[in-house]
Amino acid sequence: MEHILSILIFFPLLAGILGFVVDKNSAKAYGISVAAVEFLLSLWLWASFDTTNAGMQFGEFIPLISQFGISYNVGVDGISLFIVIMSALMTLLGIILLDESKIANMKNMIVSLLFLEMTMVGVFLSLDAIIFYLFWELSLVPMLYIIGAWGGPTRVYAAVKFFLYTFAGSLVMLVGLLTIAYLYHLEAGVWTFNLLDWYQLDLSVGLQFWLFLALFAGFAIKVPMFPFHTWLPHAHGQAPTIGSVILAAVLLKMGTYGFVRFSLPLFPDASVQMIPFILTLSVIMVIYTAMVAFAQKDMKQVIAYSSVSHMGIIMIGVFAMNAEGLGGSIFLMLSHGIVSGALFMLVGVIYERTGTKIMSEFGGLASIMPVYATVFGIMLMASVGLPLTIGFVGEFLVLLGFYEVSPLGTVLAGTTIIIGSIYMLTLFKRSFFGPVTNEKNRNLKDLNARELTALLPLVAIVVWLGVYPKPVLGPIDTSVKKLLVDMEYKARTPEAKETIISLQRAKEEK
Amino acid sequence: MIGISHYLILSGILFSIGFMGVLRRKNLLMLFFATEVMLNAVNIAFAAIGNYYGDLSGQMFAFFVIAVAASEVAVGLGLLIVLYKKYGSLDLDVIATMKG
Amino acid sequence: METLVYIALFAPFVGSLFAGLFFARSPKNIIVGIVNPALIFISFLASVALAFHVAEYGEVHIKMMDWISVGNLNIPFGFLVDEVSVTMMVVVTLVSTVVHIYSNGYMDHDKSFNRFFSYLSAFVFSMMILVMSDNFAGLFIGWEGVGVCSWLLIGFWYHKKDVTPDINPAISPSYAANEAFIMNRIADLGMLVGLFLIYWNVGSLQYDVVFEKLPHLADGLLVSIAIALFIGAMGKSAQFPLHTWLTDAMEGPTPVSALIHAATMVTAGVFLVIRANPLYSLDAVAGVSYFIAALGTFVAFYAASMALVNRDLKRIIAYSTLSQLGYMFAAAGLGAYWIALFHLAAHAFFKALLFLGAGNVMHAMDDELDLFKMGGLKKVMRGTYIYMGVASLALAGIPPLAGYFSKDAIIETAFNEGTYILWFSLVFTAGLTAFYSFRQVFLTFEGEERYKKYGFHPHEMYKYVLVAMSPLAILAVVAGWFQETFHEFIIAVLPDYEMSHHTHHNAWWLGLLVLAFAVSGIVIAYKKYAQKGENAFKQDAEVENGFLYKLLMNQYYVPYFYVEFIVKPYTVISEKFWAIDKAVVDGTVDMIAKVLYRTGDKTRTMQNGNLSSYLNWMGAGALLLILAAAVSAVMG
Amino acid sequence: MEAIAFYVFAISTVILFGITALSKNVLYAMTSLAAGMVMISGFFFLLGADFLGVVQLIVYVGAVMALYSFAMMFFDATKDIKEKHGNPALVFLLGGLMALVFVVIFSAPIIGENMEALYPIVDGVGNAQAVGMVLFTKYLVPFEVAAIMLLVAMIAGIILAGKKMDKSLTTTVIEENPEDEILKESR
Repeated sequence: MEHILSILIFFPLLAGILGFVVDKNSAKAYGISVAAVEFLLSLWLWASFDTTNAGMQFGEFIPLISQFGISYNVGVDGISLFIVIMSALMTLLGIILLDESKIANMKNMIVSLLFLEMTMVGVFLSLDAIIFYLFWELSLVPMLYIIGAWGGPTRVYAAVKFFLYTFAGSLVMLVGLLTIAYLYHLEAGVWTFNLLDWYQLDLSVGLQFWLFLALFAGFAIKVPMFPFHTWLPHAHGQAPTIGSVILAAVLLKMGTYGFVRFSLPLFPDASVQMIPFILTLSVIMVIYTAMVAFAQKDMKQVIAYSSVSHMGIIMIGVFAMNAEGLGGSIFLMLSHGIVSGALFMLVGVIYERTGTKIMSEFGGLASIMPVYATVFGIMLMASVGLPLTIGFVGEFLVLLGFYEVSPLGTVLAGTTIIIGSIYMLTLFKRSFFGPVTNEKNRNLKDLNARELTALLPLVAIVVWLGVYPKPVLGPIDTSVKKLLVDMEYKARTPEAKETIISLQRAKEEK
Repeated sequence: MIGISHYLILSGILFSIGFMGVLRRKNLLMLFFATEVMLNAVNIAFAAIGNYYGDLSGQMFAFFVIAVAASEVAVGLGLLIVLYKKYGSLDLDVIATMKG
Repeated sequence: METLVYIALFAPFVGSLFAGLFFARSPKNIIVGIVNPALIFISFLASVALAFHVAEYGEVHIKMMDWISVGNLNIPFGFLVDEVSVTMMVVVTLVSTVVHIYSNGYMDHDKSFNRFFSYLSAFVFSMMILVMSDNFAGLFIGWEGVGVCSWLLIGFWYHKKDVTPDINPAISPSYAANEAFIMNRIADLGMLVGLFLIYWNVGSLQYDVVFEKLPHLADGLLVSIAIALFIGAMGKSAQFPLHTWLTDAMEGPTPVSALIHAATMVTAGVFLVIRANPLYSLDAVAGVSYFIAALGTFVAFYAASMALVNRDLKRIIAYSTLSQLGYMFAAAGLGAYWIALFHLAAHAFFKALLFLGAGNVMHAMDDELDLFKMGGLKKVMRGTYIYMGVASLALAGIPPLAGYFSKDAIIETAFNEGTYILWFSLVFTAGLTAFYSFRQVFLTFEGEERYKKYGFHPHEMYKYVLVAMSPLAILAVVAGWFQETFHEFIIAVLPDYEMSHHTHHNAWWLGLLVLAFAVSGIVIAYKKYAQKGENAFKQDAEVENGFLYKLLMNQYYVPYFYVEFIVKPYTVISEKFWAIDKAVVDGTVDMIAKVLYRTGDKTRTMQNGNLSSYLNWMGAGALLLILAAAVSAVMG
Repeated sequence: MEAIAFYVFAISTVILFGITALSKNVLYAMTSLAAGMVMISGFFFLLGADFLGVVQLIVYVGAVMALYSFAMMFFDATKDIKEKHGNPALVFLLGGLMALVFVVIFSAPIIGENMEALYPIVDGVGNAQAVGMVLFTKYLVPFEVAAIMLLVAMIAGIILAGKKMDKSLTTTVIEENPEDEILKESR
């Protein structure tokens, strides 16, 4: 299995193309089996992954346009490994959750999802800027289609907004990437888009600043950071359940992953310089969007805004500049993917039953659908960061790591554990507690086998990784430490060297 | 002494007259007249500059401009006749069919 | 010994899973009602065994596995069983066992019987983690775990609907649950900050490492850590100003109030301060420690004053819990950690007993809590009367019951430290305590049988429940006799605290003074509330309209203040933010799109199909180009 | 001498072309255009471009004007044409502005002094001869292309104008709906 990464990327594509000829009625079964194979492949990748090796593994390199140094170049390290696995998992569970009677034209849905999976895996595995950009942009297309074809009443508006907004940002990012290649050409005399080569590039602080901003435009809109977040509630509000799940679980992570993969190692000085800026935006993101989430009437919008709020914590972790914060933030990406994905699934479940997501239509669901309420409660607790659930580990580490950078900022961002619980508990109380206010809801059925199949694995993961996160944290930690060492080595300004705490320095201090 | 500037300025003024005609004319035939004025104005400029530099290229260009103008008139008039047959008028306001 | 530790820790967890996984959806199952208490009892036995082991051989320290390990951070699941934690373990498991058995009777008719046991056992498990962990992160796990269980249990009767605060100050169980959780989270943030400070300055969260390195840290840092940790303690132990959730938490089933909101969880804050005694006894943080003592004293008085007028059976006990927590903090803040822990244990016994007694009354009175609708219940509920009377005597500090020894020691400590204001406040509060405890007891059991007017048919609790309560009653009586034994046992880990010679000298009249206050409190209560006939207690409208009465009845308007100045503004600001989000943030984005659309719309008229206007536009464009050419020629 | 000729020609061309641009009557406009063309040829003679002047006379005044006059026969030339002018001030402003810009530009001193002639005018060689030399050597291909173009234009003109010549355009009232057939079909 030398070409495991290529297989991971292109197997869904091939399967998706083949999916066109699959019989309509067996489309879902086909989708499940393909996604399952993909998921197993990703697990196989994990199994054969060398956890002590911090560098890129399973690398593949095929020159495509050699005069411009564009090549098909993929590799995986501890940072991307688990995001890939999570993408495969969430796609699989999302497909399992699809209700054949509710989704018109299931075949198209399956094909779109498989294409989407290809692009997602591609983004996280590619080590060539052009290939990365290619997958990055391609991922918009299936999502646009999913929202536009199966969405709610104003789906076209939401889909177009999602597409144009993120597309506009990534164009700026493309300019930034091309500029880096040009600068590399100036310096080294050869064209290359190989990320690992770029890491060697020594840029002046001023250039770093502007290039950081260019890439920021692309990544920040994807994350989405305040004030670029407004496409998200629309997209989530209109997207079908599966769209929201993938969007929240994986697509948003592309932004933060971009920061980790590109911004940090390429522009260490600018990254350190930008900490106050990022911190301000992130704190606003955390507090402001959490309060907006509290004001929502629609269950799904609460979770959409909570996503933004949590992404703020992830952003803070990315810029913590130490292994604790950065590792925690990557772990939080996974946990947020799983938890918010599960929450969107849960909202989808109730929406399928009642046709509404407005909280005031519910009330007292806990007594009608106890299992549903239990699963929702577990995910809620994971979302507010209860210890021994997956949500705590990342959040704790991020806040812990960032405390070294800015105590005040950490306290402000730490309010997430308060206001996060405010909107989540309010949501839970409004929908699940109290007497049954809506007579229509009295005969709602509890989770059925299909839904349980999709949700129980997530519950298991939430608990497992909350109690024993080591198998995941270990490889992340190894790669993160290497990243920090590289960053510190590359940093030019003394203050950047001061802020970036690589393990080496920590050891020296001891 | 009449220098090149005189010719060029005259050419510019004539061109502007033609330009003005193009702007204000609504009748297609009159528009053609205006364009002829502009073409001639340019021809003067070509000839004048050619003379100034002692170069034949200016005259050559003017020559070809005349040739083009001639063919333009031939085809253009043919088109005008067709249009007139169709609409009974050559007024641009009348024959405009596309509504923005 | 490891096995014993694991048995003590995981038996409740097994119970929780047992009840939760296998019986969650089935109706009441008596197997759950037997197995769960049995498992907790096993845990209790293991704890007792461990206590003997610890007394004999010293602490047991084991590491189960790594939990989080990133960068330099390494947090294991490690468990430390020493004198302090084993004391807590015994107290927790003992009270839990009784409460579990009691719940069999109390929750008899509840359709969510199994769920209740699942939650209750989960709580015990979390509490065990809290007390047994060998590091701050593990403590935090338990800390949050008990928070969640408390949330689940306060909101156990989630199906009740929200009512206005005039009818029920807690609004609804689910509302009270959320309030408790959120308020605790505020404090948890402080605690987290404390953990971060410790980690970045010490490099570890293990108790032993931290306490060893603490003295080498800068003073300012130590103060910050002490404050941050105490903020955490304030939330869990419901100290002012984070106290309002505790009384609202009485919405939960009474066994829950007994276990969580009296005996165990709320003492976690005290436990934290005791656990972190190497920090709080440093000279650098003397100011913080004194603040803790002062705040404790203030809360003791403050809560007692509110208990004076309240009519709600459970709320009065809740206030008294608050008040007693204040006593514990006063002791801990003054450096008498072992006394604080002793009072914690003694208090757990008699307060749980008091609550369970109240539960019996509720059970008898169809969940009626208004004291003014009771009275004269002693005829039908003799057993409960005795229990509650004993518990109240203990609470009031009447010798030779438990409360006398523990509370007296605290008051003596205050005297010994020369903090006479605190001392007098505590003495006075002791008088108030005696008064309100017996006001409650007398209003319930003595005097006119007012309940008849309201058509209640009270009946005594099941026999086995009363029997099950007896260990608590016995301990409420005898616990104080073991003060010296406990002292010797505990000073192995906690700093010893001895009264000075001067205090010893004055001990006899100090004790008498406290006793005098307590007895007079009881006597007044008897005079006022226990009479029959023409002296019988009547509501006095004049008193009830008085300023003081209203102030106390409305909890000094603190909840009102929170609602008006925090909850409502938060809601309003949230709504405003949402409006801003739609109008401004999203509006800007849409504006860009709209500008583009409008520009297209407006310029569309250019494409009107009229050649003449095209020519005009072209002419204008040509002119612009020529101008540009001219300008560039001039410029360049 | 040259100056007098220049100013005479200049003033007359400006006036004549002005009439062309502003007159309401097609006939006047065309006549003044033809006269203006003649005057233009005067400039060519003044500039020593004899051949071009002759071509101007023959092609413009002769051929093109003849074409226009023939074409005019199809239309009603005697009537004054009515044109709606949306914004005459703007038109004059634009035209005036353009004239101004040109005047300013062209009255500026010329910088390209050191430009070298590609096809210098050799003294002693007649203009027509010189033109012929260049035209049939360097510009042979464009010349032939121009010839073909003229041929094409001629054919096109005949075809376009010659269809349905039997129908009078001016005297009969058009009964058909004056809308494009194609447009109709496409609806």
